[in-house]
Amino acid sequence: MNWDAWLPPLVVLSSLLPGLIIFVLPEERVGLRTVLNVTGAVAKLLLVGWMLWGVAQGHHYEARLALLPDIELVLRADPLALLFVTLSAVLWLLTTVYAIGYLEASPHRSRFFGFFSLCVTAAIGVALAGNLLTFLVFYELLTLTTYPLVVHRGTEAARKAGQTYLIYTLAGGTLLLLGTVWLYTLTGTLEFTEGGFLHTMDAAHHRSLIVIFILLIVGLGVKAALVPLHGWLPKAMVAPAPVSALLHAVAVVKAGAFGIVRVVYDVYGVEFAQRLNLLTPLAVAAAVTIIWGSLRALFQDDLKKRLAYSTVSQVSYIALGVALFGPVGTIGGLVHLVHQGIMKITLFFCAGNYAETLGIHKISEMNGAGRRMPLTTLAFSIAALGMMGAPLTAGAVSKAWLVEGATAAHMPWVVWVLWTSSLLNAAYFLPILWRTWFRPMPGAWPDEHIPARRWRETVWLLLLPPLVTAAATLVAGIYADTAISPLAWAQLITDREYFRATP
Amino acid sequence: MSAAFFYALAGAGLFSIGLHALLAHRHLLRKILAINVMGSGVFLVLAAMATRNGIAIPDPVPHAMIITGIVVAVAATALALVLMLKLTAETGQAVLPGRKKEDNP
Amino acid sequence: MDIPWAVMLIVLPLAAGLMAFVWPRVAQTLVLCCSLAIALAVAGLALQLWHHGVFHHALGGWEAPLGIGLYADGLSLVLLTATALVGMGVSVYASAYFTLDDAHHFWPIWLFLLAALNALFLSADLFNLYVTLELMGLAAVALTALSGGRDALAGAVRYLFATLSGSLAYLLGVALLYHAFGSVDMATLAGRMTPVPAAWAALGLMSAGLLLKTALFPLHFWLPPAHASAPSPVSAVLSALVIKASFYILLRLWIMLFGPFAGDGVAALLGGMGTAAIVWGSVQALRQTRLKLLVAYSTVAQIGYLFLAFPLAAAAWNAAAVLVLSHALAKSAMFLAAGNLLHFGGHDRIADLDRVVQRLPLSAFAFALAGVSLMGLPPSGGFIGKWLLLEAALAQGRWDLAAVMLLGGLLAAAYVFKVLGHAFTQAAVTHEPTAVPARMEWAALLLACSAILLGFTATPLLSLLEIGAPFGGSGP
Amino acid sequence: METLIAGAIDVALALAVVGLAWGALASADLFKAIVLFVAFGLVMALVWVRLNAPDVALAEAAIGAGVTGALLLAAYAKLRAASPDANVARAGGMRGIGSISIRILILLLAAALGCAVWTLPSDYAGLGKEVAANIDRSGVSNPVTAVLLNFRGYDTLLEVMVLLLALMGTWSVGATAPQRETAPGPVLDSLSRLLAPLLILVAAYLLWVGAHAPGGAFQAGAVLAAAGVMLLLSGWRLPAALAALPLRLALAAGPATFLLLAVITVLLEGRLLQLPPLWAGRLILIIETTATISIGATLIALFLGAPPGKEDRQ
Repeated sequence: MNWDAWLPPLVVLSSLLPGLIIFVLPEERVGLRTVLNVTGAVAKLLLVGWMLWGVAQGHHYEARLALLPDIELVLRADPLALLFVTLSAVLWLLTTVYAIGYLEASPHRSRFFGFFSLCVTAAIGVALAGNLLTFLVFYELLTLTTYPLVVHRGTEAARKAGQTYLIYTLAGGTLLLLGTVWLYTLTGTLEFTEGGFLHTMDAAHHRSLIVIFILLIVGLGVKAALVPLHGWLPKAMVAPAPVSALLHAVAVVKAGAFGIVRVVYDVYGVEFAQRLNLLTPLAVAAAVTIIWGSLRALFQDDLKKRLAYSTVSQVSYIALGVALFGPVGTIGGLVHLVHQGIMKITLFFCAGNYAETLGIHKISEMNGAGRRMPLTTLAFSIAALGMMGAPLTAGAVSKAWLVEGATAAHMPWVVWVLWTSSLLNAAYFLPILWRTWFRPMPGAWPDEHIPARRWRETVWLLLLPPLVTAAATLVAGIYADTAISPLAWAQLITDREYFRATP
Repeated sequence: MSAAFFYALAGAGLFSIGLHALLAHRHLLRKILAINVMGSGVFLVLAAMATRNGIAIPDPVPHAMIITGIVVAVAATALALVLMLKLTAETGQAVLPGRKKEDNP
Repeated sequence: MDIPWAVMLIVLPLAAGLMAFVWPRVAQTLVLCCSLAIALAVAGLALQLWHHGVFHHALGGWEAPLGIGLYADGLSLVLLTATALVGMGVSVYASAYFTLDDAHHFWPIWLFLLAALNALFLSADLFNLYVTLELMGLAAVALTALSGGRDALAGAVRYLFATLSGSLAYLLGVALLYHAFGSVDMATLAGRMTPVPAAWAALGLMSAGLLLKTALFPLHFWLPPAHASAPSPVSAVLSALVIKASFYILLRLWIMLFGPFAGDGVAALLGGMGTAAIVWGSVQALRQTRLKLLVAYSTVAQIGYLFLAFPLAAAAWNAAAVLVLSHALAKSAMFLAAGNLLHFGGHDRIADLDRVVQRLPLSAFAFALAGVSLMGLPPSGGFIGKWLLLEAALAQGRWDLAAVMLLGGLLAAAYVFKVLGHAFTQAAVTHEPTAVPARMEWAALLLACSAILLGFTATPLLSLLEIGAPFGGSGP
Repeated sequence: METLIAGAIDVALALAVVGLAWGALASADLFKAIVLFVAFGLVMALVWVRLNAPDVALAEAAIGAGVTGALLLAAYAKLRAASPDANVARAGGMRGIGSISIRILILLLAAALGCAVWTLPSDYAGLGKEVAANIDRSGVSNPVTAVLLNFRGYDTLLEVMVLLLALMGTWSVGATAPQRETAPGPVLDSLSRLLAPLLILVAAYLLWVGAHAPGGAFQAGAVLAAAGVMLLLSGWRLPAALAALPLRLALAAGPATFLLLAVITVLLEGRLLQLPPLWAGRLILIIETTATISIGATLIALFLGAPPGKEDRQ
């Protein structure tokens, strides 16, 4: 039997099956549920590792299932897909560990972890999708599986947030569907192909193709939280911390951004998109989002809200990089897909720790938190500095490449946008660091319910994940030019996109 | 012209009268009568045209259809009547309880 | 001689119904076996059609036009499949739902209803279709009234008048066709049709009658009260199968007899009514505060989709057929799930569903899955149907229709999540819950899952639909 | 001359039919409406005679006018018992614009129908010839019976099911206000004792004659039902011993026999209801006999409303 056809489905199943089993588990079977979660995550990680090795060797992993007479459900592991798959797999493992610690005593854990696994399944499917239809299927699945997580708390606020989330995402999905079907009626194929499959279309169709591009980008922009489609993201903060972490760093927003990458590179093809003058508007939209998100972040006192707006701003770096015509910018955008994920999830883990340990939700309450929770705060600081693009962090790498790309694409204004954004990032992160490290501790924390024991400032399940990701932030920054770094992988993808070079 | 057409027109008339009564009346027993009149109208059209070029032995197929139809009609009438009575026992009136306008046949 | 599966589909339920009437004690076992046998027979018929093409059976050995013909092609097969699957689900559900006394009344009528549906989907004779329509209609009305009570009776009476007048209009049309073209056999008529006034009148009368039975807006007035007040398993059948039967006849008539000369005007009219139905039905569903009424209005809306196929003609019949099947499965699942919530809580006020997700997870899950299919979200039969329909619309540049489909999907999402959103809330438990038998929960869930799985079986389904080219203008 | 008279009769009958229907549907008094409706049925029977449809005439007289009339009158009596204001709302439910527009629509409909009927080709292309050509293989010489029980026997099979189904429905809806037990006057009593056997004989004759002359199972069943109804009105009741299983057997016998025959034929001849010409006559007689009993029983049960022994439910 040919394993190459089986690997992609197995990667999807490795989180689907545990999820389905967990649903039927009674609430009190904590042990078995934990085992299922972790084995699923680890198994996925191993499979992904196998595929990474294989693809680097030039293996071709692809599975097809006829869905409609001449459209198939395609799962394919090309380099771009693996970039996202790897990110999701790694962060899923960490988030699972974190969530197990976080939801120690809260109700409905079976339901939570069930949908949690399905959500990751959907994200993996989005990553591995080999054509636009498959992408659409998993994209909608992602909407459906994240909804229960958003409303998990069951409060009125949660219900409202869930409604907003659905209104945005389902509307976006509808536009995506319209664009996809329209494209199909024009071309008769939806297969993702490096360099795109539309450049052969004759000029008569170009106008429709432009409209379709707008439909697709708007449909994807909702999840990628492009201004003004970002409204749902801050509201969704009512969800438990692990969910926010997943929503922001991996699953949802990244699915949107990743979709934009796919559409530009593998549907339209970057040259063709450039020929239709579609890239500059995209760049502008991304730039606006970057600035706007940072500005809004400045004025949030609620920690998670500030992080949310920071996400709005940071995710658009990816779209921006994609919109910069030329390999350098592309590399910057792609690598940021990974880097932003690592850094942002660190920040959310830490925010969760503050809330769970000391009951801190507002920035104004964070005075001296660094003394009480040094390790958490250390991780937080590293990630925050990374976001600002401080040297030796992953953030620095992606920003450097983006700036390079902007100059290479003769878009000087983009450079200014990037610098401004960095300044704004500093403006909303540095005060936090200052408070936590240098302000005196208050007499009592808002609601402390995890006592500190010697060096252990909180439950180790909560402590481990952020430390790991923070370390990863540094490693990805320092060893950026080694062969196994995300950067190297982004370069491999870019080579294929621009020069059709296959290893 | 032969009488056939004339009877057929009468049949069409019966159908229309019945339909009008069905829509106009609220009392269920009258609606039931109306349905039966509509039915007779259909049967009349069916049988009348079977004799339209005055053959001595007309086409028997419509006749068979009519007999089937008559039996179906009596079955439906019986069911309608018992439903009417039951509803009257519940509401005290042999009319459909008033609803929003678009629900009113 | 190969086994006449199609004949079994009619004879089995009739025989079982008579036995259930005479010996109520054995009724339940009888029904369960019978619905299983029906499913097997449909499978057998499918194989038969797959290998030998269309099925034709001259009843009594008299060929049409003198005799009556049974006929089965891909389209009939799809509807028979829907009947078999929903029939099994509802039989299992009902075996736990009814009190003993009600059950004794329910089983024979239910079996006759199944027989009527199968006979209808197999008939190639316009007058025979009238008889099956009446058999089906009376059975449906009787079942609607089964639970008694003011609302149920009123709904049943309203339904009875609607279905009877519809049948009579249809019959008058048949009479005109017979006297104009000398036959009631569809295939024979198809060869003789000419656009004489009688044909137009028949088109008007038969369409009007069948549209009334299908409850296409604005002729839907009777549906919500009847479907909402009937016992839940009955509501499921009414929404899933009974209204589809009249739609099926309409589709056949249109493709074989009237479409060729009626032209685009009528098709556009039907499309317009479909559009109105989608918008009106969805908005009404959104405004309801009672769960079963919401589901009933959702049926009004979903019927609209089927009629969007008429202006798109040949390109969209497949889509309509897929939608018929997927809606049958999803809607029956939804009504059964709603029935469970009703049974569990003793009320169906959406606003206080009392954390059903925790307390009745299977039913809530079934409701959600069915909802996914109704919204046309992937992966589900509803999605496949919507995709095909959308493809046809865009290929012909019918942006208006495409917009309606997408809007309808969003509205559907709105009313489905209106229910699910409340299902997650932490509202205090306001009542003493009654336990729901597992059979009832699983029946709903399995039907919902089949609606989802339909999304992966589109290719074989579509190739089955090709048998006998029901949409190629040929047919019975 | 004859044609002229005939024409006059036809015109008179047609007008009478329409007039009676109108009267029945418009009359202020409900009871009057029902009586007019029964009269309408009887005149329809005459029309059928004029249209050379004696079988239909019999069916109409026995079922259309007879049984339906009896059902309507019984229902009316119960209605009076249940709600004193049985005559409520004789006027239309919709008024003003609604009713006007309805009227206009109906007139348009009538006009359209008339036009459609009028323009039908006057040279007739029915199935009369086919029937005539095959009748000697049908086992009976009365063409209508041949169509009902052989050429289109499947329709009839489903039709008897419809009748039984109506009874199932009636029973499932449950007993309504019990029949008021009026002690039968001596006249009715003796009359019924006299008539009942006679009617049964008539039924038997109709059944037998159906093979070659107007008549048949449905007409016979209806007459049988008339006899039963008459006995019921004169206070006779089904013995409790027969009320349950035996009654249900009697009700199901006809449909069951028909169905059984259908199955046997499909097994032996390969086609559902394919009656071998040699046996057709006898088989049809068997079907019709059992059907007559069941139809009679069903109609009586429908008249009663509730299953025997359960009149005093609720």
